[in-house]
Amino acid sequence: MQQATIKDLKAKRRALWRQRFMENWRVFMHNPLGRIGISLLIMFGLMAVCSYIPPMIDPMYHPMTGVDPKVVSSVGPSWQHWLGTDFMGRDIFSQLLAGARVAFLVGVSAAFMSVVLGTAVGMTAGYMGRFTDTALMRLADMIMVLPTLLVVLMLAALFGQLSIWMIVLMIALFRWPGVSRIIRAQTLSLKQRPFIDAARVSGASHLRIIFRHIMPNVLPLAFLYMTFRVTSAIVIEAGLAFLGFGDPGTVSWGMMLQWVWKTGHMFQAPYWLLPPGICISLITLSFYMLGRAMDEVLDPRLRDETQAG
Amino acid sequence: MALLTVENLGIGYQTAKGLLKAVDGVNFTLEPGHSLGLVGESGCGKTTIGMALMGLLPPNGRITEGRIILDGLEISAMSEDELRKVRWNKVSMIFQAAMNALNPVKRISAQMAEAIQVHRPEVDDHQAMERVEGLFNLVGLPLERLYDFPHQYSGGMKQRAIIAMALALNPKLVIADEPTTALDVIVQDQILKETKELQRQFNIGIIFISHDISIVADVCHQIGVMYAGQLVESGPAEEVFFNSQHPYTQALVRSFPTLAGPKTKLAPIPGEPPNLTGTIPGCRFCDRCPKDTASCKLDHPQWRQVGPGHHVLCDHC
Amino acid sequence: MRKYVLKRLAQVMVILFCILTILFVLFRLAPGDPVTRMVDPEMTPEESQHLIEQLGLDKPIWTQYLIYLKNCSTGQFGYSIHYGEPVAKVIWEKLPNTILLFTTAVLLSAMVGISWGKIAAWRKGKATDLVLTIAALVTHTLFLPWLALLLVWIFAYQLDWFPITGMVSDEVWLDPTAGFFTKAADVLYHMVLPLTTLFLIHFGSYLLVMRSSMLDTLKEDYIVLARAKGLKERDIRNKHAAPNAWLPVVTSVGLSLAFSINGGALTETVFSWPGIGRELVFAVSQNDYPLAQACFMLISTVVLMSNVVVDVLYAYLDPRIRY
Amino acid sequence: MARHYKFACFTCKVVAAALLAVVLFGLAPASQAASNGMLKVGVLEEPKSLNLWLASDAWSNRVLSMIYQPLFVREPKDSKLVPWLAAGEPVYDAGKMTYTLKLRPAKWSDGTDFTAEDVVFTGKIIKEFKIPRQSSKFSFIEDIVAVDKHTVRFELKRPKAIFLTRTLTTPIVQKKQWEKVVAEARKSEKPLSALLRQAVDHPVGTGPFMLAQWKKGVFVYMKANPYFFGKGQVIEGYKMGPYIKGIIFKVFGTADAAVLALRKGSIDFYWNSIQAGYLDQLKGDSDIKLFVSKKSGLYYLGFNLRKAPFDDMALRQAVATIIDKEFIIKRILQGYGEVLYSVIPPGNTFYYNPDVPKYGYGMNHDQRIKKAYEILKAAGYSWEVPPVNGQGQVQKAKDIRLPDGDPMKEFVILTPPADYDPHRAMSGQLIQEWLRAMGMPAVSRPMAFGALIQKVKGQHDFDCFILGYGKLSLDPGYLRSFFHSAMNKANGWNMSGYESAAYDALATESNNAMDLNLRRKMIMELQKIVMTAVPYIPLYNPTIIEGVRVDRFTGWVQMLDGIGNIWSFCDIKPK
Amino acid sequence: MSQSRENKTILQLERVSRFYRTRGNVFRGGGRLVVALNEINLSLRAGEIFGLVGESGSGKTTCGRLIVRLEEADQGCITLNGEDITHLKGKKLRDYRRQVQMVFQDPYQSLNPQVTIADSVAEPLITNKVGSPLDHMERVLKVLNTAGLSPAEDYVYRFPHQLSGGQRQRVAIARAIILEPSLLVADEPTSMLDASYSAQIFEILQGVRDKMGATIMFITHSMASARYLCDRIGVIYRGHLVEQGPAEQVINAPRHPYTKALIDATPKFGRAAEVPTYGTLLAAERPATTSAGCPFFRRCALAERLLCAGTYPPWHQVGPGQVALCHLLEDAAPAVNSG
Repeated sequence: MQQATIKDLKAKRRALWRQRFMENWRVFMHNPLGRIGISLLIMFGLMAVCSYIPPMIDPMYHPMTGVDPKVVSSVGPSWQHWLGTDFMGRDIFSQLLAGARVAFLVGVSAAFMSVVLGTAVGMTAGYMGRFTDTALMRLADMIMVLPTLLVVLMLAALFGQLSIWMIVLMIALFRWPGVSRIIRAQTLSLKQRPFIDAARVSGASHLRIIFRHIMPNVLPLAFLYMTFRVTSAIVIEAGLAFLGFGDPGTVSWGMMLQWVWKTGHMFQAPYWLLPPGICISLITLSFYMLGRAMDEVLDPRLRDETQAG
Repeated sequence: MALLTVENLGIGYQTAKGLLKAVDGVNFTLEPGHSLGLVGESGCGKTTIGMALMGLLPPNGRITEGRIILDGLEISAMSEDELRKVRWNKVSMIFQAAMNALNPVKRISAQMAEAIQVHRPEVDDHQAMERVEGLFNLVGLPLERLYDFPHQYSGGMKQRAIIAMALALNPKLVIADEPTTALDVIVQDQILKETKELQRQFNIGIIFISHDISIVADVCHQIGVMYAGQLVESGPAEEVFFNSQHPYTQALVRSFPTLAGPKTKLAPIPGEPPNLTGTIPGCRFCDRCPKDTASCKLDHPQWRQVGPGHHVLCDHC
Repeated sequence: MRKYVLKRLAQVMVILFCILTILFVLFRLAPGDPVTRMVDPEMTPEESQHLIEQLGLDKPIWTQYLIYLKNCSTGQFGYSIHYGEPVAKVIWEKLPNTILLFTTAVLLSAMVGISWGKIAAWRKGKATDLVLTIAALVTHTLFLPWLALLLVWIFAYQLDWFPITGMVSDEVWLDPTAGFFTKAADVLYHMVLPLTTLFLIHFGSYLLVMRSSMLDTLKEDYIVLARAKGLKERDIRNKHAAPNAWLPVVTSVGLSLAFSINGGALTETVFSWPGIGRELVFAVSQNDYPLAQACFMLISTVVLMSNVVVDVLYAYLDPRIRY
Repeated sequence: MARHYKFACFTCKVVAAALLAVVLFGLAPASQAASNGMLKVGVLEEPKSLNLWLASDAWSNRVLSMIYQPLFVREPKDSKLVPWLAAGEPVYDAGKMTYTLKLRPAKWSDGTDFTAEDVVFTGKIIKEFKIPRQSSKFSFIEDIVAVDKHTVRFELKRPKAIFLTRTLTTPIVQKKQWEKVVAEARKSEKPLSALLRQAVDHPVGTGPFMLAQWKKGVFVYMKANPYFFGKGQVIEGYKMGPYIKGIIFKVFGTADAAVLALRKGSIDFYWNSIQAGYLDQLKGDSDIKLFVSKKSGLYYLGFNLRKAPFDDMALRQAVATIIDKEFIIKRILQGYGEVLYSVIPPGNTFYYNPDVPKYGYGMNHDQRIKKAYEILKAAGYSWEVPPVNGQGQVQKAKDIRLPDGDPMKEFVILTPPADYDPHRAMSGQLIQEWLRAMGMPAVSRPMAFGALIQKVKGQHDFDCFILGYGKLSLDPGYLRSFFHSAMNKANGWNMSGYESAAYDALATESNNAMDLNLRRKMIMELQKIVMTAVPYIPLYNPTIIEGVRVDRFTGWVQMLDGIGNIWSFCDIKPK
Repeated sequence: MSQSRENKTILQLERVSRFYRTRGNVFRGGGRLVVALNEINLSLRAGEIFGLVGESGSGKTTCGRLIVRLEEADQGCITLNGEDITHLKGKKLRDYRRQVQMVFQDPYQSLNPQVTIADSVAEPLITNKVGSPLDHMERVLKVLNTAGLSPAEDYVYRFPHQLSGGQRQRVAIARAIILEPSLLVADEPTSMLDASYSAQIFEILQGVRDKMGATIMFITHSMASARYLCDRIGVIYRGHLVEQGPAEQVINAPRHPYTKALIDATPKFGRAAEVPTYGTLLAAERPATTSAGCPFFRRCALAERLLCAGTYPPWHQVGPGQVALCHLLEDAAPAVNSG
């Protein structure tokens, strides 16, 4: 074949993927939820990036160790402290920024881990079937009935304060069964689909079928579930910190709420009570919206609605 | 007076890519007790017409032009409330996918009785059940299966139940939308025979929608061939088959294998139907037409009469 | 059916046994025992040792495990180290409170969520749908303890409509003239805020699940048939769409129960509602093994059993499903 | 199917309607009549048990101290011991080593007489069952004899200072109530655990109040005890009541709710130290009066003397110099606390030694660093970048090296987690920063309490830790426990591993000294020794801030550890 | 056409049976054994198109899946060119599959929606390690052209959902023939398509046979399609092969009552008068007496109770190359209403 044709085909291939992406992006952005979600996430992302700035300006803005030498108790917003200070004179705004960083760290890494684990388990169980399936799914059932927050809380209390990475790991370890159930169901239904038979007839090995045929079909779903897992990971971490079992060396929004609650400032310091709660709620909301908008991208049924019936 | 008159009917769907003209300028009439078969590929607008006759277009679809007059009532201008009274009472429908058209969590008899009681509030439960039993007998369903759930029926039984349901209120017109697509040959044959028999018995007008020309040919008095939203040829069944004029009809007839007659070479229709979004100048079939000329691409073809009651939308036949 | 139920129950037993064992191992692996944490300079090492022996914490791990299994199988779960009372007794005192709050909240939010989800799906794309969906999304993603604190701040503190925390007021319970209804009313009065919190958090998820399930159902052919039959829109919605749509919701209620319990524990903690969730948090922080284990087992059992119940219920409700 | 759905909908609607009705009904104001003349006390947690022998926690003590009474109590002014159930000072027979004690005529709350038998019984079961926290107070007692109905004689094996301060302050239980229980417990395989597991639903005591009703998780209602021995009598100048009908302990899960309840008037007294954050609001409220009281508390940084680097006294002294205790108090305690320089808090006026080495006293940050630098340099430490440069200016130090030239390995300051005690957790953070300024690789790590204790007390596997005692006994007997080499063992109280023969001898002697003044001298000396070697750096002692409403009751009695004491409850009167 | 080719048998099925066990039912207890195929004997000659006709559930799809080894036979053996392939495994199985390919019924489901047309079609090349990637593209384009998708360059980089049903089925055929197999199993390739597309598919299949010399097993429920496409026809009823013979013969002179019933039921397309009707099917099924009898007994209008219900019918040679499984062939009623 001539080089030109090959080049042409390569260009076509690229165009195909670009078109596919643009199409999805268009559907995604067409959804108001998707637009709101993305803009909120960009805002939180900026906050997380900006969290490195305050300690550089002045050590007194360090979210954990910095204190304003002139302030000895919680004061309201001022020019120097945009959101006021906490009970020992630390800047609430820089804590809020640092909280965004922790939320992303916890949310994304825990979700990623649990989704990878869940997808692997789900695909294995669904594809292998029989005993493997039963064993893995019973395990999933078992973990599924455990209320994650309480389990992690118990572990935190038993094994000493958990570091933030341990918390992330724990959340990941206890949040995979939901994903794996969905992925398993999807794998089972994919396994019945004739294109898998077609691949087998073409001589594809099991590995090839799993990675080449099943995985591309479950990955979007796994990705979708990741956004939902992000929200649950953030909420669990925040809940843990709120109950006082978080990583004490980390400033998370849940930790801020714990401080305002435990030091008894909730009735007198709305400038301290409101921001972390709003942030937790908004970041969960934005990931949730992202997920729902993505759901629409992934679900052709929803997409076709606007087209001829 | 004609049972049903469809005048210059146009139906559009609002889509993300603009208005999709699913049906464009369709005219036909149906006499009481007659049957009309609408044939065409999927997406040619035949189901849309069926839904429009029931006043059941999806939310993004609307009648853009023309009128539908059923038994002296203008369906196309009715409010939802008026339509509700007409539906099933005057015009009922046999659905394409019988397995999905029955509510899976309600008993068959209840679903049939419901159709009766909605329109005849004076009928009490007992009378309704009597009527349902009568219908079961009519379509040859065993009475002991009266209280089953849909999933306990076989495909043919479900289709029969749907037919029985369609006849529940003695409508003047029944729209049968691909009633046998998912069925086996033998069951399909039985259902078709029964449909024909019931039509004769109750003098019902039937609009029979199918992509399978061989089925329509067996059942209907008249045939309308649809292509890309337009009716391209219509007339008595025999005429349309043995004396088809439109190139599309000809191709369609030739592309079907039959048991009877000489074993001729099939002639596949090349290409794909056009995209209906936006305006299409000229004849819609010209891309696939063997007789296509330069003018076909530019000018809209005109309706011509080619035989008794036999019309065709083509400038070259 | 009976065979299926029995099989599921057997599975539940096996899972419970596993959880039981894992709990035991975890609590034994953890550093520090309940006696060590009694840091009272008046307590001498000899006394600690004596106490450890008396509590049976010095026995070989297998013996402890067997005793533990025996205690669990009798449903007694041994003695709480903190309260010095049988664990079963401690739990029975708190359980009704949790059941009252949690069940009411789940039922209420499921009811409202399902009926509003039905309406939202029915009016898809209209203002009603938009308002309901956004309300559901927002309340569903609110951070629970924060919402609870906020409600306390606004309704108990600023407006002073409701008590701040607790479950009953002593005034009522010490009043000899107060009858049953007065007392019940008092409890419900205290329940308003925690109930609102749980309700706000939960109804959104039910609404969203019901809405999408309903939207799926509305695409089915039998809905078109119902419409073709000339049924009133209201009847189509209530008699044809809703009964099919709420089936998957039933399952999702069962599956989300474990996650709801997290919220239950947080709510109980913030509102000082004397229930199992709060007790568990407390027992965990006190290293009170037997109590924490029992609370945990109880929660797991409840979740497992409600999943079985939901599955059986599903099979019972949906004529298509037969095991 | 639709039927099920309809039924479910219907059920839900009925439930909702019922709920709504009852809620509206419940909004009607509750009756206030029943609670007139009752003192309402807010507490954070409910008592864990009413079994005196199990209940060691502060919240149980608040209730039980109203019921079970000791022979002697501390009076409010100078915290001296005064006879309570005892009729007078004990009479000591040095030859036989016996103490003879007369008892007051008193009655138990069930109306039976309080007799010497009860005292004997209490002492004996403590000895027999080795009841935790109590048995050490009786281990040196040979026998307790009821001489007559109102006279009891303690026969000691050897002299022991804590006899007067601790043994005689043990609460006395009723023989009648406990006899059966004890007999049963004896029979069981594990007598102590059987005894501790005994549910005591109606404790019978001699105190001013008796239990009337306990609604778990909600409130504890105590009625005035009509048989209270002190009623109408004058003890230490206080005319005893109680003048109130009863006390209701209301359980609030969180401090903010309790403080709010105080402000709204639903409690009269919040029996817990109020955090500084609330004070601004409370100060502005004319119905509320705040009492700021000293406390017998000790919060300290402890070292592990068993291993490097803190086996070096110079290093410990340098650390003590660097730590700015004033800063901790100002910031973390927000001014409500006092700086500690000795292991005995100043509130314990009799034993407190104000004349111990005060490291870094009165210095500012730079001075502290310079001083610490001097100490360390003298001891042979070196730096990559020293904290003080050639010009004598303070700079950020880097990489301290031990006298043998090895770099100092990273060490961990263990603290309880922030939820347990934010003050200690944050102090750890501050200290970490200060030490890092000296180039020391310090890491502050909060750790769950159980794990922390296990590491520090059980395994001795740590570098430094911050712990504290909120309610340290006024008897300084703990000095021996904390630093005697005999206690340097797993689960022993000498967590630092401090060992000094001189100290051991003096501490033991002081604990056996029956002469108060002599003992005081020895205790002073002991403090000096400890503070020179600094195994512990005492940090701070918080003050107790308590709030009461002034609109219903007056007559609170303030003493060490606040106004929540038996004198207050016997003395307050309704307005 | 079959006469023009050598009459070598390429594929042989000998007494092949396949059972399914229904899943246990909580209400009724354990699973039942359902016979999908009952001792099928079949042989395909090289280069012919063999039509397997039957209703859904008759076992015709199972038969196809057994041949390509998507399922395993419970009994009997299948040979390809004399080699027993019933229990092949591993590399031998893969080698076997280079010779035997399948086209599936539903083109909407038989292409992976996440894989481009090029990759789908090239998959057999990749899995069998044939040629270089550059070579692959060339062959893909060529085979797509063969399957009637031209210009092929326009189709290779698309996803299945961007194609119409007919185009997808052509892609599926292209994938099946890219390895130039000697046997192609086409499982109702037109039943999911609009009737107007079938002719295209038939044309391609014929082309595959004519140009590549492949043998095709064409599975269908439509007698008309079989008549048009096939050299020989086998009629299968509930797992039993009941009649087999040259296509024209079976359709013009069916001998088994079931074959006749199928022909009765096929729409006659406006030419009803030209085709005889046989009326061999009962209106309602009769209750079964024993399980040993003729499989068609319950629906056969002609059946003799004693004979047909009691014994399994023998094969009868009823014409040149035509056999039928029926007791009543000697005295079969003559066709009624023959025109």
